[in-house]
Amino acid sequence: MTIQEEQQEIIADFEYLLNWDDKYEYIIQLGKELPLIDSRYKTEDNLIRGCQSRVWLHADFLDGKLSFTADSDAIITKGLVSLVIKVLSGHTPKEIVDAEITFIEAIGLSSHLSPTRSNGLLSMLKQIKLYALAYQAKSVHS
Amino acid sequence: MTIQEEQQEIIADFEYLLNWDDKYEYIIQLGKELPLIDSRYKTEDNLIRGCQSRVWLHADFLDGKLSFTADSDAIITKGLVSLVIKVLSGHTPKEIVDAEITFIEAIGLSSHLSPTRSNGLLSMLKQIKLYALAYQAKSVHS
Amino acid sequence: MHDTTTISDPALNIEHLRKDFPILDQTIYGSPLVYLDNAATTQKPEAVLKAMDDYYHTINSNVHRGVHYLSQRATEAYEGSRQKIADFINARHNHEIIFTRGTTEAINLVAASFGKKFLQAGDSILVSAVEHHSNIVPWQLICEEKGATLRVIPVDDNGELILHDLHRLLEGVKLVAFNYVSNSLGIINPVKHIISTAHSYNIPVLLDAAQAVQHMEVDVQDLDVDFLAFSSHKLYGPTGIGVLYGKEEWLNQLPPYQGGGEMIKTVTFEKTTYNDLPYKFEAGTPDMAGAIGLGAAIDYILGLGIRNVRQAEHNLMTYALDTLQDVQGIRFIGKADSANRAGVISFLVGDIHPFDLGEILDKQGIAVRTGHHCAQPVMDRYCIPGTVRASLAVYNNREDVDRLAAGIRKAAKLLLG
Amino acid sequence: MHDTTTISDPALNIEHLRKDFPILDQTIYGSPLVYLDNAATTQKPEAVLKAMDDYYHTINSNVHRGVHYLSQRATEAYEGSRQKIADFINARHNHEIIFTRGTTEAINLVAASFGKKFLQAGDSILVSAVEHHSNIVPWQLICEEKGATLRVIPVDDNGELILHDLHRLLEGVKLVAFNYVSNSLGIINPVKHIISTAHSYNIPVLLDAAQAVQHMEVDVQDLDVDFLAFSSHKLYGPTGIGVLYGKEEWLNQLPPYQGGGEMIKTVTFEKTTYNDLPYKFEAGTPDMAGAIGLGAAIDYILGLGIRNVRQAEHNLMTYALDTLQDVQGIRFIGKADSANRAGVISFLVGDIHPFDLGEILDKQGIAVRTGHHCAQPVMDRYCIPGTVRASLAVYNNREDVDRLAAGIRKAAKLLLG
Ligand SMILES: Cc1ncc(COP(=O)(O)O)c(C=O)c1O
Ligand SMILES: Cc1ncc(COP(=O)(O)O)c(C=O)c1O
Repeated sequence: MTIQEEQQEIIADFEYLLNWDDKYEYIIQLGKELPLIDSRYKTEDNLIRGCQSRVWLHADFLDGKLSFTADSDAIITKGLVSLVIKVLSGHTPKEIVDAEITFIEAIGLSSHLSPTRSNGLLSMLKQIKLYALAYQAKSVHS
Repeated sequence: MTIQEEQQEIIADFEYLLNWDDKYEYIIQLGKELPLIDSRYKTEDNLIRGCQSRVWLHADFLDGKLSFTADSDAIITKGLVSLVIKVLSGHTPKEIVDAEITFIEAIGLSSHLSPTRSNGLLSMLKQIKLYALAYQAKSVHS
Repeated sequence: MHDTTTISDPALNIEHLRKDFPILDQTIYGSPLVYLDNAATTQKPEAVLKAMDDYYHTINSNVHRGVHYLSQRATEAYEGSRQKIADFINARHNHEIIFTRGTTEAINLVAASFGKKFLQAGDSILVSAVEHHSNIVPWQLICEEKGATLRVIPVDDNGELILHDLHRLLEGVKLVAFNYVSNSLGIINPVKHIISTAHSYNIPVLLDAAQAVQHMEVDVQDLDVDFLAFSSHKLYGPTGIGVLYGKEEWLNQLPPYQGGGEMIKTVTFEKTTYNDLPYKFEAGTPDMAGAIGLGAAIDYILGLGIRNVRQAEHNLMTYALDTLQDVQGIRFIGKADSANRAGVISFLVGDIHPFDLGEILDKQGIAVRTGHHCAQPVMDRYCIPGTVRASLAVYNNREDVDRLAAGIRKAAKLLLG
Repeated sequence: MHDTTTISDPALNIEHLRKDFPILDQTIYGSPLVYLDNAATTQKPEAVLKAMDDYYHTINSNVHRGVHYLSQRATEAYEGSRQKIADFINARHNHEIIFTRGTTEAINLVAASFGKKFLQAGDSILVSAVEHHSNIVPWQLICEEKGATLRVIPVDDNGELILHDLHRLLEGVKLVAFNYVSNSLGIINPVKHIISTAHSYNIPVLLDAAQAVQHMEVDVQDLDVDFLAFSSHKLYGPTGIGVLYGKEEWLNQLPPYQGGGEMIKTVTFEKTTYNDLPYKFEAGTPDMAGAIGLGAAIDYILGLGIRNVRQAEHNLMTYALDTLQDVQGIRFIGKADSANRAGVISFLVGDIHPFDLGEILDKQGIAVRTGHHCAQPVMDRYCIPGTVRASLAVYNNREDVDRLAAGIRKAAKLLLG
C-alpha cells in the first residue's frame, strides 16, 4: 500500500468510531499493544523532547527503505505514533519526504499537529522527515 | 485683605467674564502688564522647570511677611502667576502655609493645577509653600 | 451530582456573579465548559471589558505630556488606576506602584536594576524550590552576568519549604525572592516568617504574588515586603499589564531599567537626568487601556469583597479536596489543606501521563492545565513529568468540581481500561 | 470653510471611514473635537475593539502551553496575529516578529541584548540628531555600562540629516539606530541610503519605524534592515503592544532579554536552556488581547489599502501645508514638502509660546501636542522651547485642517492681540 492508501484505510477505520471516546479507546488500545522500540534504542540521542510528552524514535535503513520504531511516555501520543509508523515505515526516503500526513487531522486529533502545543508527536514527524531527507540526499549522491 | 478675600475678589471678577476667550484675554492682559521680576533674579537658581513652561520665582522676607516676584516664558502661565502673587504676596509664612489656592480651579483653569500636566505653575505653588514653610520654621525657632 | 443552587458562601451568589463572565456559558466539543485553568489566566467580568471599551470610545489619548482635554482625561484615568492599586495592596504612596507587562517583567526589572547596583561576584540570591520560571530565570541571568550564585530554599515531600536552615542559607545573600502562593502546588508559604528573618539581616525581599492577590488580602505594609509583583490577567484584569510594588526607599536607589519617553527629566546627547518615581521605571507609552482595565478589575473584586472571595474559594477548595480524594488512584502533589492552599490543586492519577489525562478531560469540556506549569524544578524534585492542575476562581462552583471528578473517572477508565 | 464632502482621494471615503472611529464624534468645551495628536496615539476603529472583545468573550486563555480547547484557540489567534504582522512588513519568517510593549521596549531589547554581546569599551553606537528619547536613552544606558560612546548624525536647518560625513561617522560603530520618520519634524529620512552605507561596513541597522508603518508601505526585505521597531497604538491598534522585527540571523545571535515562562526550553537551578525564536524573547504571559487587537488593526489598514492611506494623507498634508502657510507669523520647524513628510507638521507662530498656543487651541476643541515631543535634542538644536505639533491620521479631513488654521488665528489674536 502507498502511504496515501495506508492513511485512507485508517481514516475509514475511524469512520466507524462515532464517538470521541470510541476513537480514543482505539488509539489507546494501539498505544498499549506492542513495545514499539527496542529498549537499547531508548537513548537520550533518540529522545525527542516535547513540551508535554516525550517520544523516542529509531530509524533503520534497509534495501532502500526506511523503517521506524518508536515509543512515548504518553499513551495517546504512543497510539498515534504507532499509526504514524504503520503509515510511514517501509517506504523509500523520497516517498516519506513527499508524504503529507493528513490522517491525524482527519480523525479529529489535529491538536497533536499544532506547533503551538509543541508536543512530541509533531516533533517526531519532523524528525522522520529529516531522516528521510538525509537518506534521500545520500542516495542521490551515491 | 486676607488670602481668602483676595481669591474671592478674583473669582467675582471672573464671573463677569462669560466666555472662555474673555477670561483668557484678561489673564493674558495680566500676563503682559508688568515685568514681574527684577532681571537679576532671573537666575538658574530661581528657575522652576515645568515640562511645558518655565517659571522664575524670587522671594523677599520683610517685617514678618513674604513677598514674591516671578516671571514665566508662557504668557497664560505668567498671567496666572501674577494672580497668584497678588493673592499670596504680603502675607505671613503661616498664612501662606495654611492657604488653600482655590481660585484657579474656580475660574476654570484647573488643568494648570493638575500634576499630570506637570507645568510650571503647579511647581511654583509648591515652591512658594516651601519658602513659607522654611520661614515659618525659622520664626518658630528664633 | 450536587444541587448547584446551594451556594456555599452566603455573602456571594456565585450563580449570579457567573453572569458577569459570559465566556463561561459555552459548550466545548458538545459539553458545557468547565474552566479550571484560572491559575494560568482568569476570565474577565463585563465591567473590565466595558471600562476599556469606554476608554477607547471616549478619552483614548497619550498620557502625561498632553495639554489637551483628552490627554488630561486619559492621564487622570491612568493615574486613578495607579491609586486604586496602591489602595488595594495598601501601599504607602501611589508612586510605589510601577506598571509593568506582568509579574515576569516586574521581576526582571528588579533583577536587572537591583543586580546592576547591588550584586557582586560571590554574592547570592535566594529563591525557593517551588518557584515559577519567572522567578528563577531572571535571577540566573543576572547572577551569571555578575558572577553571583543562586541559592535555593529546599522543599519537603509535602510541598512545604524547609526553613530550619534559613539563617545559614541567608549568609551572603543580597536579596530573597519567593512566591506567596506556589503556582504548581497551591501552597501558601510562610511569608511573614521569611520576610522578618531576612530583614533581621537587612536583606530585602521580593514577593511573587502572582497567585496570591486574586485569592486573599495582601497588605504590603503589614507584610513589610520590599518588592511585590503580580499580573493583571490572573486577577480578572486584561492581559499585558501587571504591577511592581516597591518601597519608595528601594525604588529610589535602583537605577532605571528601560530608557525612553516619560522616564526622563531632561535629555541631551551628553547627559540625561531621570524622572521621579514612578515614571523613572515606566519608559515609553504605557498600556493606558490595560491599566484602566486593571483598575476596573480591582473595583470588581472590592465590590465582591476580597474576604468574601477568600471565603467562597476556601469553601469550594474544601469541597474539591474532599470530592477528588474519593477518585481512585489520585495523588495530590503538595499536601496542604484548604486553609493553607489557594486556588490550585495539582494531582496525578495512578501512572496516567498528565498529558493523556488533560486531553481526555478537554474532550469532556473541562479545561485544566497539564505539564510542569513553568515550574520544572518542582517536577524534578518529585520525579514526575508534570501534574494535572485544576485551579479555581471565584466564579467556579460545585458543579465544576463534580464535573471534574466525573471527568477524571471517565478518563481513568478509558486510559487504564 | 471648504466643503468637507469633497473627498481628496477617490479611493477612500474619509467621511465614511470616520464612522469607524466614534470617539471623533464628540464635543470638547462645546466645540466638535478636532483630533490632530495622532503621532502621540491614534484612535482605534470599531473592528479592533470588537476583535479584543470577541477574544475575551470567547477564547480568552493562556497561550502555548495549554492542552485544552480554549488555550489552543487563543494560541492560534495570537500566532495568527504574528503572521499578519510578518506579512504586513514582509518579514521572511514569522519567528522574526517579537511582541513587545511598544517601540520603546523593542529598542531597549536590542540595546540591552546586542550591547551585552557585541558592545565593548571604545565602541560607538550611531544615532541621528532627530531621534525620539526612546531611541537615545536606551543607547545611553548601554553605552554607559559598556564604556562605549554615542555618536550623532547631525541635522541641518531644514531638518534633513547631514550625511556627507557618514563614512567617517561610521568608524568604530557597532550599530546604527535612527528613525524612518521623525516624530518631531515629520521628515522621512533617507533610510535606504543610510542602511546600505552602514552595511558596506557590515554594521547592522535598527530602524525606529514608530512614525512610518501607519503612513506608508514598509518592507523589511526591500529595506534590508536588520531590526525594526514600531508601536501598535500609533497604528490604530491597542495600547501596550508593539513589535520588534529582527533578521533571524541577528536574533539568533542575541542573548535573551528578560527571563521567565515561555522563553525557556528546560530549567534547572544549575542550567537553563532557551527556547527558539520568537519565544526566546517573549518572557512571561504575553498580551494576547493586545496582539489580537494589533492583528485586527493591520487587517483594517490592509482593508483600506496602505497605498490609499498614503495617498489620502499625502493629499491632506499638501492641503494642510498650503493652508497653514497662509497663517501670519507661522514658521515650520522642519521644512520638508508633503512628498518627504509623513503625518507631522511642527510649527511656531511669532514668538508665542507653544504651551499658550496649545491651550487656546484646546479650548476650541482642537487637540494638538505642544512641547519637545520627547525629542529634546531637536528643540535644543533649533534653540526653541518646543513646537506645536499637528499630526494627521487617515480619518482627518480638510475640515480638521481648516479648524486648525482658524484656531491658530484666533489664538494668535488673543495672545498677541
Ligand atoms: C519616532 C518615535 N520613536 C519611539 C517612540 C516611542 O513609542 P512608544 O512610546 O509607543 O514606545 C515614538 C512615540 O512616542 C516615536 O514617535
Ligand atoms: C507564581 C507565578 N509567578 C510568575 C508568573 C508569571 O506571570 P506572568 O506570566 O503573568 O508574567 C506566574 C504565572 O504564570 C505565576 O503563577
